[in-house]
Amino acid sequence: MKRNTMLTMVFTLVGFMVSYIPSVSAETCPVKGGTLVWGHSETTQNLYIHQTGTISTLRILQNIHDGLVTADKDLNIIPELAESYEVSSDGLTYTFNLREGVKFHDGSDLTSADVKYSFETLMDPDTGAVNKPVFNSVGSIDTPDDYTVIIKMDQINMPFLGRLAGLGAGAIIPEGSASIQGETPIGAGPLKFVRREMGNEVELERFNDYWDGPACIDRLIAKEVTEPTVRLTGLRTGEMDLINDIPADRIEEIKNDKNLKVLSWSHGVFDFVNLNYKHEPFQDERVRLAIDYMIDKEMLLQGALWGQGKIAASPGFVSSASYNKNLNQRPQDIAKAKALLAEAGYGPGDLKVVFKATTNYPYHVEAAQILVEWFRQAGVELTIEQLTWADWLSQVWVDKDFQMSMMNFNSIWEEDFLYYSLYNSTGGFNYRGINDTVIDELTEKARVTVDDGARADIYREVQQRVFDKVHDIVVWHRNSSFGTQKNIGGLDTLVNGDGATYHFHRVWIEK
Amino acid sequence: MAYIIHRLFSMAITLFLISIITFTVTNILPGDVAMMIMGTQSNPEALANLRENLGLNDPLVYQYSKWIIGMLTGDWGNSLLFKMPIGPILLQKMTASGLIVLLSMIIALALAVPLGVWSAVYKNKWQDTVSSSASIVGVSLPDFFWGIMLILLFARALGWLPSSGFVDPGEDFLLALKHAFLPSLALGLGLMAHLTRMTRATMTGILSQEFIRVARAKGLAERVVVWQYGLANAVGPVMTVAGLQMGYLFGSIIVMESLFNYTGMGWLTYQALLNRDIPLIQATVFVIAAVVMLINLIVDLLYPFFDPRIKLK
Amino acid sequence: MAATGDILSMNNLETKKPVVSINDLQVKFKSDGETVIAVNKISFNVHAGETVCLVGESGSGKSVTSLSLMRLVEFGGGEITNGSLVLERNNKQVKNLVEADASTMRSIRGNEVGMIFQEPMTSLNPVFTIERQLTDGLRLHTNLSGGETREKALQLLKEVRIPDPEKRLRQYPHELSGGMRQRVVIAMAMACRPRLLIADEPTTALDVTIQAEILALINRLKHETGMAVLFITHDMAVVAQMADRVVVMYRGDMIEEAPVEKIFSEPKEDYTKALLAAVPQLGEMAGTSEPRPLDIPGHETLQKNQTKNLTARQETVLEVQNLITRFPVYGGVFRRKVANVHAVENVSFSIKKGETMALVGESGCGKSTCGRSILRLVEPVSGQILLNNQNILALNSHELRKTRRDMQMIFQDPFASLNPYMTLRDQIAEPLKNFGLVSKSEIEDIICDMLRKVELPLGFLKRFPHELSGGQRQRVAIARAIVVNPSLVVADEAVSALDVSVQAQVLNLMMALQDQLGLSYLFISHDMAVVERVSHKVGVMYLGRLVEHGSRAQIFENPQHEYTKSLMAAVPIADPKQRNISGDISFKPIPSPVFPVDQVIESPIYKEVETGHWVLTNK
Amino acid sequence: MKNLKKLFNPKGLIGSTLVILVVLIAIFAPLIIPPEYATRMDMRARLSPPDFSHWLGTDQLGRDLFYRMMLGARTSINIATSAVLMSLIIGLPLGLMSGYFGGRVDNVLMRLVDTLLSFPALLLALTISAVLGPSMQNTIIAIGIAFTPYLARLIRGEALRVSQMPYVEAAISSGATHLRLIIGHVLPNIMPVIIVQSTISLAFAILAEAGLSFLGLGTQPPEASWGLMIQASRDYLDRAPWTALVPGTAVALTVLGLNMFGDVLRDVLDPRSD
Repeated sequence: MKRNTMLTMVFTLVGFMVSYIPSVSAETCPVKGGTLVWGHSETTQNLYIHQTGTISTLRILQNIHDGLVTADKDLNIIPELAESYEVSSDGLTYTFNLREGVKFHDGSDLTSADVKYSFETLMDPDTGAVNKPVFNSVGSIDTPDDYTVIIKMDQINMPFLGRLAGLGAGAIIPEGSASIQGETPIGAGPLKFVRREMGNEVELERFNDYWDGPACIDRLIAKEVTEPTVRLTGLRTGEMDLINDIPADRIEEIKNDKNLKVLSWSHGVFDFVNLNYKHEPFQDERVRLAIDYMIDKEMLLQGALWGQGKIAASPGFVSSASYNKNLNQRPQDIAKAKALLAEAGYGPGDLKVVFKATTNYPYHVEAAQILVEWFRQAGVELTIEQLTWADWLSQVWVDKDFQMSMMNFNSIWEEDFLYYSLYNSTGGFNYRGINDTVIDELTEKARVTVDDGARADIYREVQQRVFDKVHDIVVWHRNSSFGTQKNIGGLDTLVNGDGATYHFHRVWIEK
Repeated sequence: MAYIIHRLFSMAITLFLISIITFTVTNILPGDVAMMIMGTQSNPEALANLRENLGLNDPLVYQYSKWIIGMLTGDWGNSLLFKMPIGPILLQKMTASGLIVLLSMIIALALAVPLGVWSAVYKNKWQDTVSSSASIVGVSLPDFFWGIMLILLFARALGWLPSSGFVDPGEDFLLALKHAFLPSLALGLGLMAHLTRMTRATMTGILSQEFIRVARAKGLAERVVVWQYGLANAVGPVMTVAGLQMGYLFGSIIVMESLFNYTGMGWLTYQALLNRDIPLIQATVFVIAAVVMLINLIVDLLYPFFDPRIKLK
Repeated sequence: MAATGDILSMNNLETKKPVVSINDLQVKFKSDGETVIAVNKISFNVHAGETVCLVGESGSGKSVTSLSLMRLVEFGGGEITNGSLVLERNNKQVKNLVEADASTMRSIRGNEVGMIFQEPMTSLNPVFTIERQLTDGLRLHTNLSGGETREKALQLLKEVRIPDPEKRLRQYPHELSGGMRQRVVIAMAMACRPRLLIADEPTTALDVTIQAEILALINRLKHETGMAVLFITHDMAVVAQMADRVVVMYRGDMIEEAPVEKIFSEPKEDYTKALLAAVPQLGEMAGTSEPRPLDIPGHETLQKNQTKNLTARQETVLEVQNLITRFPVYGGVFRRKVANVHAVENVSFSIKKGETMALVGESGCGKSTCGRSILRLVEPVSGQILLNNQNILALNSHELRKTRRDMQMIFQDPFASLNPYMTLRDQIAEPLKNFGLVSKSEIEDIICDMLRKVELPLGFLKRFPHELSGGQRQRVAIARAIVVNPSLVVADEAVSALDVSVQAQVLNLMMALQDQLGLSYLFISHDMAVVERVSHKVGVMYLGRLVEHGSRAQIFENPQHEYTKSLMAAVPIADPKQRNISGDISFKPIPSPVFPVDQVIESPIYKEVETGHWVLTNK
Repeated sequence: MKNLKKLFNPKGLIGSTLVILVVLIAIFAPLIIPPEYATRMDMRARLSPPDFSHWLGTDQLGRDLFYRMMLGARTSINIATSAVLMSLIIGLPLGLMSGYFGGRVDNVLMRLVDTLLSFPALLLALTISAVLGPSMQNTIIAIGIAFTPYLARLIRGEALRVSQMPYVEAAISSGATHLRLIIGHVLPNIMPVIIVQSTISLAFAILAEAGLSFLGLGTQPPEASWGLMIQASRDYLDRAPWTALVPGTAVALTVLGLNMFGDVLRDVLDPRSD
């Protein structure tokens, strides 16, 4: 493979790769040391990064593990444990050159054997790895020497590198450590796992031999506090240095508190209202359109999230090149909705819809309650069924037994992962039963389109199609937030490009 | 001795029934364990694999015997949610909950016994009215309402005590007590009200008995008559009721621990239920039922120490 | 000896100051805002060495009077509103207890005035040892050391003649029999050598032999210490045995006060007369063969038509043969049957039409179980019961239900034997409806007729049981039993819970009904005097066995079995001239009727000592 | 009955007044107040404290807490009553049979009941409602089943006690059939206990409904129920305590009324107490 071919293929990526390394290395810690107490909004579960499917656990694990490649703030793919990589012109061979002198927390050196081990256990069906599909086209993994890994694909799969950079898919664990990862994860990341008191707190400490320079803080204690008001109290009393997920209605309050500061961003999480195609009335485009017209997205955002977000018509990351900026949400128009329903044969009171909302996202329940009012005005009777997360997953996600629902996705920035999974008729996340041949063709085509610009165009087209056909009603990109004490620095490095996971490497505490 | 063996034997049968009920109920729980493990980022192939690996496709009887043999041999399996052996988790969470259950029982008894006795001594006088009214109000308030009030008062308004969290008593006992105090107090107040009513009723009965008159006729002071002659007879019944209330306490901690973010058995059970972590649900439900039963057995076996009339036959 | 002692103390009466003097006592109770005067204008004295009996029926205020003396009445919600209670204290000073403060009262209670209560089963604290309960009074009132109080406690137990006193000190009350417990209570009351002993119905709950023991003990202690005794009782026979002087009370008022002989020989007040008339006296039926109604002043004595009964009493109504009823005792790891309570053991007897057969014995002897076994309210183990020649034990449940019409029961507790949620009309009508005996239109007539028969006003029909007095309830129970014209009525302690005057009325009613209807009674009772009065035939039960049975005259005038004799000897006679309670009496305690499963029980062998008079000869 | 006057002592008066008030509200509030008042939102008046336009303030969606409380009464009372009725329908025959007939059936039933009693009621209700899924009907079933063993045990004990009373033996002697004994004698005599216990169970059922809703497994929004209102208030406790205090007080007063009423009823229904 010739180097310049690669450059044309992944031009933008290489450019950032070069600029990335010095920028981080140049950065030093203004203050070193201290224990950072983080009020974490969720409970960590299985700590084996390749098995865990929840963002909450990844937020911790992303600090313990580094991947072969990663994504920067603007979602460009950059090397991490790999010093550089090359993709062959046919898109079938990936060569990674590993960084030398990288150490795992147990003191061992990172070699190509560890990479091979990590990926092969990941691909083993018995592992039950969530990211196994990322490796679906991988034919073989070769390690010609200690610092070179060659991955050969059976067929072209352009999203491979992007997927490898997200959700811990490319995380490398020491050879033979799979069995202990669940309880005592070991990686090559900036923080080292110390202990977990289940349901209570996780403690990490600085890994002094980290390849990119040791972290600023000595210790990170992530207290698992699911009750938002309790987290808030912890922050107020100084018991906690920073907390994520400030209750939406309290952000203004924290902003006005002179001892505290707020970090908030609106990329990473989008919410959409789902209509099930298996439910007969929703097969009619006019009904779907009518429902879109019933919803005042800005009002819904105010009601459910106290305005903490930005209304948007596309699920894509605004920062990504493929984002379709031309889409505008339909305004609320009850009269039009009524007319559309009448046209579809549903007079007032004819349509009765059950809305399954999960208590895992209380604001979905709030949103549903607001929808009930608008639907009533449009002559549709909406009833709510609250489901626990487990019930929602099994009923809506697996059994597709629902009429209407609402969901949010976070951190899915890789376009194939996002659009193919959600909208291709065979997509893994297509629980609405969307079957649109145009979208199927577009998403398949994107997989083998080598040119970035062309791929971005295709995905913009997909977004347009979803909007036109009202396959889903995307409502907003939700704000995520951190509340911190005034003396916490380096916050600009805290949130990863996916908008959902955090990196505490360069966060520091002023004395 | 034969009695104790008989009780243990009968306990074994009850435990067996408890295990069957637990197993049956958890197996008809809707929701897919494999799905829960993988979350939204899963795929059908991996799911099928996982189901097979978890033994979810085995016949129920086989699953049950595997489970019960595991429970008996100390292999309680792994939590699907936390990917950790269940035994140590339960031990840790049981300690945490044990602390608030015990503390709330102590608070409840320390308040209820004097109040109940006071009430019985001054039956139908204003002292009784005050104490009876307080206890009926106490019984009537939902315990999480107590919890909310206590959080508002002690944690928010006064800032004296932490409103949430759990600290391992092994690490810092005083801090652990501080964290356990509010949930215990909230639980204890509801329980206290119940026990006060019970103590009052028992003491009223005892104080109208002839031996109390005899004690007075001996010239003993009221203090001795009530607090020694009377109370010694109330210990048994009050302990029995307190034992029976353990069931109520272990139910209430589910709400209370969730409210106070106190990660004990109640929290664990709730998490397990929400996440359909079947092995964990089975273990927690089984352990709670077994512990409740065991506590009552212990109270029964201790009864002869409070009341020499009761012989264990 | 006792008689002379009494005369001695009587002689001293005029010269000595009374130990306690009650003047114009009035006590009020408040409940639900209403004030009730419990006793009013009570005045009497008790002298040293004298026993004053306070006698009256329930509600007469006799217990309130005694409790007032200890100022214990206040703990029950009472208040002394008038009068004085003057006690001569140990230091010879005189103190009006009504004005005494709490600490003075505490120094008097248990020290200068001791008290014994009715229920030995409940008057000891079940969770403290005997030693603790005996010594805490001593520690309070004396300045003895720990060792000395223990010595003193031991000495007290010896004084009240408790066997194994060292062992008893370590025991708990439930490990002692009723009689022993009452002795302990007496020892407690006597601990500080009180000047006055108040005994509030101390023997009412006890069996007759134990009653005799306790009464004798109290008498002995009185003579030994010369204390004054205020003895409260409802039982005229006990009064006759114990009293020097008698105070009769009725509904809170003092009716009459006189020396005991005078009360019995020439009562002044009508109430006293009625009370005495209503008490059957053991031995007064000597020489007669038929039951005789009690004399109730104001009621005409019912005349019995003897000839009619004699002819009627030919056919056998009930024949009981070798009846055995046992209750299993479970134990061990697997709750197997480890022993049996032998409640009824090989009992045989028969009752003829119009006849009353009485079963007597002390508590636990199996007399009630025997009666209930005959009605199959408990299932016997074996035996034969022939009611009108029909084998009751062979009936299936359907036939049994039909046959129950012929055998009815009257229970001891009239409060519990009537369904509190049914009107009297429904209670009496129930058997008629259940057996489908009569048409609906006839029911009302029959019920009215029944009510007349049991001498209740017709207006009672719509009432509920709680609106009736005990005697009235028992009349309803009788009406319910006889409304179906049964051949046999089992009356299980049917009058034991009633006051004597009411008891007399109910007994007379039962006898009158027997005359009218030709009923056969199985009359189960612990009261020998009542049995003597009402029965034709008597069986004495002991440990589940019939130890002796025969005609009333044979049993009462010529008792043969040891147990029958001791039972007779223990019964107090309602005549102060025949005092049989004196010195130290000690009867053999009744052994346990619990036997291992494999215990071999010998069949009873009876000897016929005279015609129809059978005595058990083996154990 | 003479006892009736006990209903008019202070405790009886407070208790019955509260109970009657709540029942009246449960029946008439939905007839007087348009049901949409409970769900009508006002985004400009979210979490507003009590004032003239909203007597008891508003919740996080600007819904009037006074109307929600009034209209929520029916939901809470409905669930509690149905659940207690259900546990009675199952528990009464079981307890009666077990206590009356005794023997093997009694042994087996009571062993089962004892086993069920080892499970804390709330845990049982929680598990059942997790099995059945959340809905008002399933909440009723869950609470109903969870309460059944308690009721069955109590009724069994009472039936056993009453069947040994002399008046039952007298009725046997009077030729009464089993049916007549159970219906005519045992049942009427355990009725007071059942009524009193049902009153107190009602109180517990209201608490249980609140507890289940608090954990998100009870009534479904936007339906107003007191438990659900308390649950919704959790996140706004320190900012808007009235959101918790309003439904909390409603629950407390209802339960208080039921408890006091039950206490007094116990005295009133006891024929021996006068």
